[in-house]
Amino acid sequence: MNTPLLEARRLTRSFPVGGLLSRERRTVLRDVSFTLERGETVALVGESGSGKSTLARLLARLDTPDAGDLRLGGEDVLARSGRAASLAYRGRVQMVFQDPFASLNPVHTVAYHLERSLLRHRRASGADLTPRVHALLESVGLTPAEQLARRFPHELSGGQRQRVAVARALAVEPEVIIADEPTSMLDVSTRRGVLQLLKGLTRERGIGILFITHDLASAHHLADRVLVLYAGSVVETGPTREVLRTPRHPYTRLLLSAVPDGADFLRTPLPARTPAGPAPPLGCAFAPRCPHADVRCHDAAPPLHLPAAEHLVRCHLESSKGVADDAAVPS
Amino acid sequence: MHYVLRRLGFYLLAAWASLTMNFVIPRLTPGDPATAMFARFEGRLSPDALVALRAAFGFTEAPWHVQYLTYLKHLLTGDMGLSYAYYPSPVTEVIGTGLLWTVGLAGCAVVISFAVGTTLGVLAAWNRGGWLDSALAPVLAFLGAFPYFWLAMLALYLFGFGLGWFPLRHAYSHDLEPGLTLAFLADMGRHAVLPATSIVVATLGGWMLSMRNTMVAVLGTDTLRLAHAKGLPARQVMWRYAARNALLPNVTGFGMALGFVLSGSLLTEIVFSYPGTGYLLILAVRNQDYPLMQGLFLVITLAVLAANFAVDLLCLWLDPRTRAHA
Amino acid sequence: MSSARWLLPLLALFATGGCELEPRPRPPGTLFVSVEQRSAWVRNFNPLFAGAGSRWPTRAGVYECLELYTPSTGGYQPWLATGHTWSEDRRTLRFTLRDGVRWSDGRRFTAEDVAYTFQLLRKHAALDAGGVWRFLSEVRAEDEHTVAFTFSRVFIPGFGDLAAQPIVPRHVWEKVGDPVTFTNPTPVATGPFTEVNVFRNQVFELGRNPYYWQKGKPAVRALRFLAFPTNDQANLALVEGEVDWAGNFIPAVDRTFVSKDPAHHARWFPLFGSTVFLYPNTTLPPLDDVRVRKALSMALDRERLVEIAMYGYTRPADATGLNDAYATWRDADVADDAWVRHDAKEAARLLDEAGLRLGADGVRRRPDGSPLALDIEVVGGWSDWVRAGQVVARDLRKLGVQAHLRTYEFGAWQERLQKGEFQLSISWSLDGPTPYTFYKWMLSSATVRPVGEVAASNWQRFGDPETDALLERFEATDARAEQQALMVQVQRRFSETAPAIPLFPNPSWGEANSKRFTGFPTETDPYARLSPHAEPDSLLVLTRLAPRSP
Amino acid sequence: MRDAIRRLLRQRKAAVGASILLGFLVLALVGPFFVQDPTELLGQPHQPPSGAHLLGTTGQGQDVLAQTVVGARETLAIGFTVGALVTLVGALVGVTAGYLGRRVDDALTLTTNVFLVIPGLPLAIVLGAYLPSGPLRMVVVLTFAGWAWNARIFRSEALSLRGRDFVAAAVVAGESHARIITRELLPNMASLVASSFIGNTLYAVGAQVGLEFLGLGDVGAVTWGTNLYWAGNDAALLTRSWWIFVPTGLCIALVGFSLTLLSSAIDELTNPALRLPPRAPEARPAATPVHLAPEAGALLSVRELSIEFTTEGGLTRAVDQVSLDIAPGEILGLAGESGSGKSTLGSALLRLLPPAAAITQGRVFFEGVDVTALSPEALRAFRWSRVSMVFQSAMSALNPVLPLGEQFHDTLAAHDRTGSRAASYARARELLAMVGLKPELVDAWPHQLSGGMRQRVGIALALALEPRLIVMDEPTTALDVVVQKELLQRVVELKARLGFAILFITHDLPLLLALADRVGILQAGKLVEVDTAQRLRTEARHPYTRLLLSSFPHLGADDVPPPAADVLEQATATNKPGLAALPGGRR
Repeated sequence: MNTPLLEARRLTRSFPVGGLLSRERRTVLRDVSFTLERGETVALVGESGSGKSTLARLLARLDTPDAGDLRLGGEDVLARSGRAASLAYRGRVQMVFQDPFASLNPVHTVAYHLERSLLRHRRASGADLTPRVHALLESVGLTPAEQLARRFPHELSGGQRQRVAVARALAVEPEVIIADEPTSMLDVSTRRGVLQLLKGLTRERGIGILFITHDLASAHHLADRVLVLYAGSVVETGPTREVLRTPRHPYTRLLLSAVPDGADFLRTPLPARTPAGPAPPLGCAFAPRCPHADVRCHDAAPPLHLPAAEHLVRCHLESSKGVADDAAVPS
Repeated sequence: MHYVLRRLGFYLLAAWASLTMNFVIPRLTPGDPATAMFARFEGRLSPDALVALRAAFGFTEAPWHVQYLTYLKHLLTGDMGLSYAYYPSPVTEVIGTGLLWTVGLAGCAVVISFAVGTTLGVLAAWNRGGWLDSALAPVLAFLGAFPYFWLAMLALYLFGFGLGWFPLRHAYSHDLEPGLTLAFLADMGRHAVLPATSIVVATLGGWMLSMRNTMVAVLGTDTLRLAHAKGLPARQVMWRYAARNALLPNVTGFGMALGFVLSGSLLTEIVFSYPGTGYLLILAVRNQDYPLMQGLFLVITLAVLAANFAVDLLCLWLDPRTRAHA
Repeated sequence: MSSARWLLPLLALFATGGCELEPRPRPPGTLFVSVEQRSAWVRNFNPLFAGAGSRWPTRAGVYECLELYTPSTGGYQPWLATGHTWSEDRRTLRFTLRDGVRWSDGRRFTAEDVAYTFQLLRKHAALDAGGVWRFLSEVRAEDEHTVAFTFSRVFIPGFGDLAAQPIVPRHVWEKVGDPVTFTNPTPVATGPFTEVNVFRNQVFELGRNPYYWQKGKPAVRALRFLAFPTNDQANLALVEGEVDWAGNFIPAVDRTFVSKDPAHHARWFPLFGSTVFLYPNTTLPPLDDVRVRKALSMALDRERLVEIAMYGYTRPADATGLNDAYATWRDADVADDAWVRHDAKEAARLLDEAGLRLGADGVRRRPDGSPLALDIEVVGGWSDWVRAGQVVARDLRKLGVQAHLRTYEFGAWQERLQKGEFQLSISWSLDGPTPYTFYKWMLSSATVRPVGEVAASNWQRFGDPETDALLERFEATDARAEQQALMVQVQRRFSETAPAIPLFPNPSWGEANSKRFTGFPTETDPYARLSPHAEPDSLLVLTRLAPRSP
Repeated sequence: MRDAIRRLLRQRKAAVGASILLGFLVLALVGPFFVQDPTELLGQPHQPPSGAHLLGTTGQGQDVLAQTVVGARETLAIGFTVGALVTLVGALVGVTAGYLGRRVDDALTLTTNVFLVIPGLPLAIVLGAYLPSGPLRMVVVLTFAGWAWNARIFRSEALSLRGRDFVAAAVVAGESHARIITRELLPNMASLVASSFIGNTLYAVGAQVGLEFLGLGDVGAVTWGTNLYWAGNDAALLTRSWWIFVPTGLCIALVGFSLTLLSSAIDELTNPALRLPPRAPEARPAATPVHLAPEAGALLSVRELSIEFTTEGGLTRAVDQVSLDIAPGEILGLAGESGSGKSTLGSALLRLLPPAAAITQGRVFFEGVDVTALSPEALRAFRWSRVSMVFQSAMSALNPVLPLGEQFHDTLAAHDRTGSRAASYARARELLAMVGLKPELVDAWPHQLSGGMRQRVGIALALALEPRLIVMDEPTTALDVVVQKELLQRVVELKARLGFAILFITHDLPLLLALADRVGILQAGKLVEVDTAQRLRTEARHPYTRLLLSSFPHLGADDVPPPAADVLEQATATNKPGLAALPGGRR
């Protein structure tokens, strides 16, 4: 088996809560593992507060996990530190941020943003620079490039800005792009264009994309595989169609039922309870909302199960069906 | 309660740090108080007195850390030592002559300035472009640009010296027995008018402007849109919805200002011969009266810290959001 | 807002002129005095510790001394003592005490009280401001009215210190734990005013001593003191007529104060204050050269200086450096020496002679070619001296010296002065009943300290062995003629060596308003100095003043 | 940057402030060559203004005019130097603390806070005693005593900028810390630097003058502060020589005033909300008179409604001749992108337009009453009792400083629907229960609720007066899908029970199609299509509607194919005014 392009193993991150003297910490990510292959799009789905953005920041090396491994092409990224190592990593892994109104510096031109990435990673220099900037802009569908390059962010529309952000990521010719809800702040009519642009990248350039979203429909549209994150843990993962057609985890089912689609959307009840009390410290985080929760769910953390090929679910209910062998699952 | 304790912890730490600074800074200054004291007699004292003075002031050549520990120990027991300039009166007694008056004068002036300025700010923001906003605000800004001791001088010159409407100096008339009598209180008020007014006039514009600006920001929020949409009466929207929310930053500034005025009013006090701590501080510095200086610093610092703590508590009461961290 | 509204019309109103502040009703017979400038009063009537901030007139008004000296008459007058005698060998001094003196608590004043007071000084060095126990060996009450001081060496000038010592009651001070830190809130004393009627932070009042030994005195019912933190406020109160007697520096006093009510407002600024000097650091070349010192002195236009810095209240200093208190000691010939007179040409000549020649750029250079730059140091807050320093710097610059005025906070300035870490500094000098004290401070080798060590006197660090011998002879004689002759020689030495550059004698500030009280000393009736600061003259004034009959 | 300065100078405040300041700068630079020597004793002391001495003489006989003019030089020099230094030190400490965070931040912040509580003036006085005299001392002392406040401001600015994505983006791009601070953070603080510099200069001039007045400066120098010091010393009061201290005081005030004006102009530049909003346009009669009358039986009739904003570039039409009707109990959806005018239209029903906007044409009839013609008091009574509203941001729309019960009480009391506070609270509990919240929450504060709960409170509040119509302006946009569905189900249920009508505004077309009876599509202020949800889903006619429909990926079925190229062109050809920048326009 090939080494995956990007592999995360049991990433865990917690943050201190309270003041200087407090030792209390809140765990935001717990044992998150996944892989990303060349030319593949993996969607990371979850509601706000599920740890999506923290994971994105970890992968973009904006933050460091408390525990776990991060491998890029089989190489342990976290083991190497220092500026050079981080620069090398950034040359291969890039990120597109959620809010294009915030991710471009208002005082710099479009060209400046792209030139910096090109220069910093020695992808172009001197006379080569301007043509490369223009080419990049054209490659993300921003024409006329000469004119747009001179503009400041506030002179662009949201969709255009997000394309600039994508172009900036592309400037370093990365192998992986982490896209953190790239369309949620955009006008609806431009969203599709940006999604199409990302889709094209995987196809044409073989870039692996980690697509972070709260929108299952977008994930469905774009991703090959999907990871469902709940309260910092991956509760279900598998090929997008498989997971969305036959969701196994109650939370995935809940998410799916809430997507507005079809006229009877409001008539179907939500498969969830009103949460009664906080999540049990040892058991399943979803237990308070789960309509099927029983004693096990409150006492022990559910293991990952493999109900079908490449389809993993973290749920006691599934494990009791005994479809697959626990030991076979890397966790 | 956790929040309150945490703030208290910070203030204790800040108090300790400023006390330490109070210890260090005076000792960095050259010269010693005995010679300073000696010099005040301008030649009417023999040089031999210097030796005697040194002995009387009990100068120790003890290492700094020993002096420091002694200093802290004394402070903890409320013993600030004897003033050099008013030797041998205890520092506490010397500070006692002025503290209440400064707190009274500066405190009243700041409270009045804050209350009036904030109210004006609310009204100015509510009636954007009205005469309050477009005419009074610049006038107050202009008045605020004057050094307040200069305003004090002018007020003294015009209303005290020129017109004779108000007393020129002091906190009360010398022939009145201080007490809670109507005559004395009226007299005290008359004496406070000019100094307090000069502080108020100089600071009013600042409060008004900052309140106006916060208020304008609040006016643009959805909270206000909702309040209007609900059909609430205008006065209620203005005070209960807009002003209440805009007040918080100003209240924080108020805590700062209370502390500032306790020391900053000294110029006004000097102009009006008001028996406050301000002049004492200048006197202490000129005479290198370390104990008095430290005592005043201690009192001023503690007052500032206490004021800030009080403001923290006030914010806690005003803004339920801070209570979330409590 | 309200203030803003009435401020502007009033500005206009002011232009047409205002009315006077109506004075508050005053208790009759109460004398309002302004001496100390404080923002608030702190209760302290300790007469012994000179360093203490005791309220005026603790040392000469509440308490009294044995004999009074005032330079305005130039002699001593008996007070608690009716007289004194020296023993044959000049080693014992006996004071005869006045009969019938009582403490303000009714107890009798005796020789025991005097002896006890001096024992306290012996026991607590801090109280011995005059250093009497450096020449005394014993003090004894020989009988109820006789105190004998035994000297360890012949030291005639010591009489002044003994006579001026305020005497405290033994029966009270015996019970005091530490007389140095004792604030003596309710004084028991022999003086005219001993009863503290009122004491508040802004005002205090002293009432008459019920047992005062001068019958029918004092005529003033009480003394009242208001707290004025600044000169400005004190002067205002004086001009308004609130204060009857003050000792303030008042700018343009004749116009601002006297002319307001010429019949009653009076000021008398006799030049009895210590002489102000420009001290050169004589350990530094070229200031070690007497020609240079004299040249700097001759560069100064003192007439102009006193006009600018002192409003013409004083005169230029003469070559003796003595103030008018020593008028009888001054030698007219010496005083007339040329080196204190403005003569730019001669100054330039002297500098040329000393090798400090004028460069092409108008700056004088030292023999090694470096420009002659001198810093004049002065305390930033002392405005009259700052003005003086400005004039001095300007005059020196005209001579080609790169003179700069540097202002320091008092402490820094003082330390530099005392340690000898300055070039030129403006400061005062020391006075006593005779010029002995003054010249000892100026010229005595005994007072010279090495640079870096704190010197309480002789900041210029100049010792003259010839003068040392003259001073030693002076200490041993009480014959006025001999003293006079010795002092003339000392004056000559001073003028020859020019250890420091005298600028002007300081006036002794005194203002009085005789609207309610009569009997203030004046130039024509100089029974005492008018300045209330002047101790013990205040005793003379306080016992002479009387309320005008209504 | 140059653009910003140009905009700054266009402001009257800035222009006045800058010219006063410039005047004084010129005076300080050139003036001293034209006046007499300020230290020379030229005339008699205490002389009032005359031909020889235009501003009179001091107590020493110096020329007051010369002293005032020459005094400007050092005062302003020290003022600007200290202003710059304090800004620099404050910015360095603050940005370092804010950007590096953690331990460095803890240590620097603590130091800063300690310096903040130590009274500055005494600190300056004591410090001044230690240093040798001269202008340098003043600079050092004032800088030392004044930097902390700036460090605090710069720290919070750095903190907020550090959290911005463009900093993270720069990190991801591989930029170094130094470059991020200098090229990414600092340029964004330009206006803060400028206003701090001006504020600090103001502080420096004031503090310097104060210290010098106390005699703690270099009294040998000629500055405004020492002028006042000498005025006090030379008995200006006693001699009634007002001319000695009045000119200097006026100069200080004018400089201070000009600085205040400049700083407030900069504030207004960076925070447009502080500027006086432009005047709303006047209503105009329609170009072609049309008969404006309500539809019979309709709850709400909007007729030919146009709403215009006054912007810098002139009038902009946000809603363009829109007519629509809502029947009792109906849910009308209004879909459109940001800037399409949908929120403006919703607000107009309650006449809740921002100050710069106004209804310029058309009418809104509610139950036959012309809402656009209501008097202020009638309007107040009309609001909420007939039409209420749910905002997108219930999180920020609730008053954070009042418990929920109070906010219900205010609403009920404003319309005389309650007898007492207790009655209001009882009704509030009832309403909370109605939207599925615990009645005890009546005593809670908004911050104690989650977003979904707050939105439910918003709905409960909207129901308080049992209105006939509720305008819901993107009420679920900020919510997670699960919460959104829970909420909408509750709304539909309540509607069925209480029979109110809903105008539901959103950009989420699929949601609208599932929820609404009829849906209107707004594009650039124009209502391009209105039809039943059912019909729109399958046979939308307008190309823009089709473009919108195709923009949403679908879960179950295959995605709707994008419209053909020519249709697309037609859809986007409609001129889209730059409304995104308008106040009230959402992105």
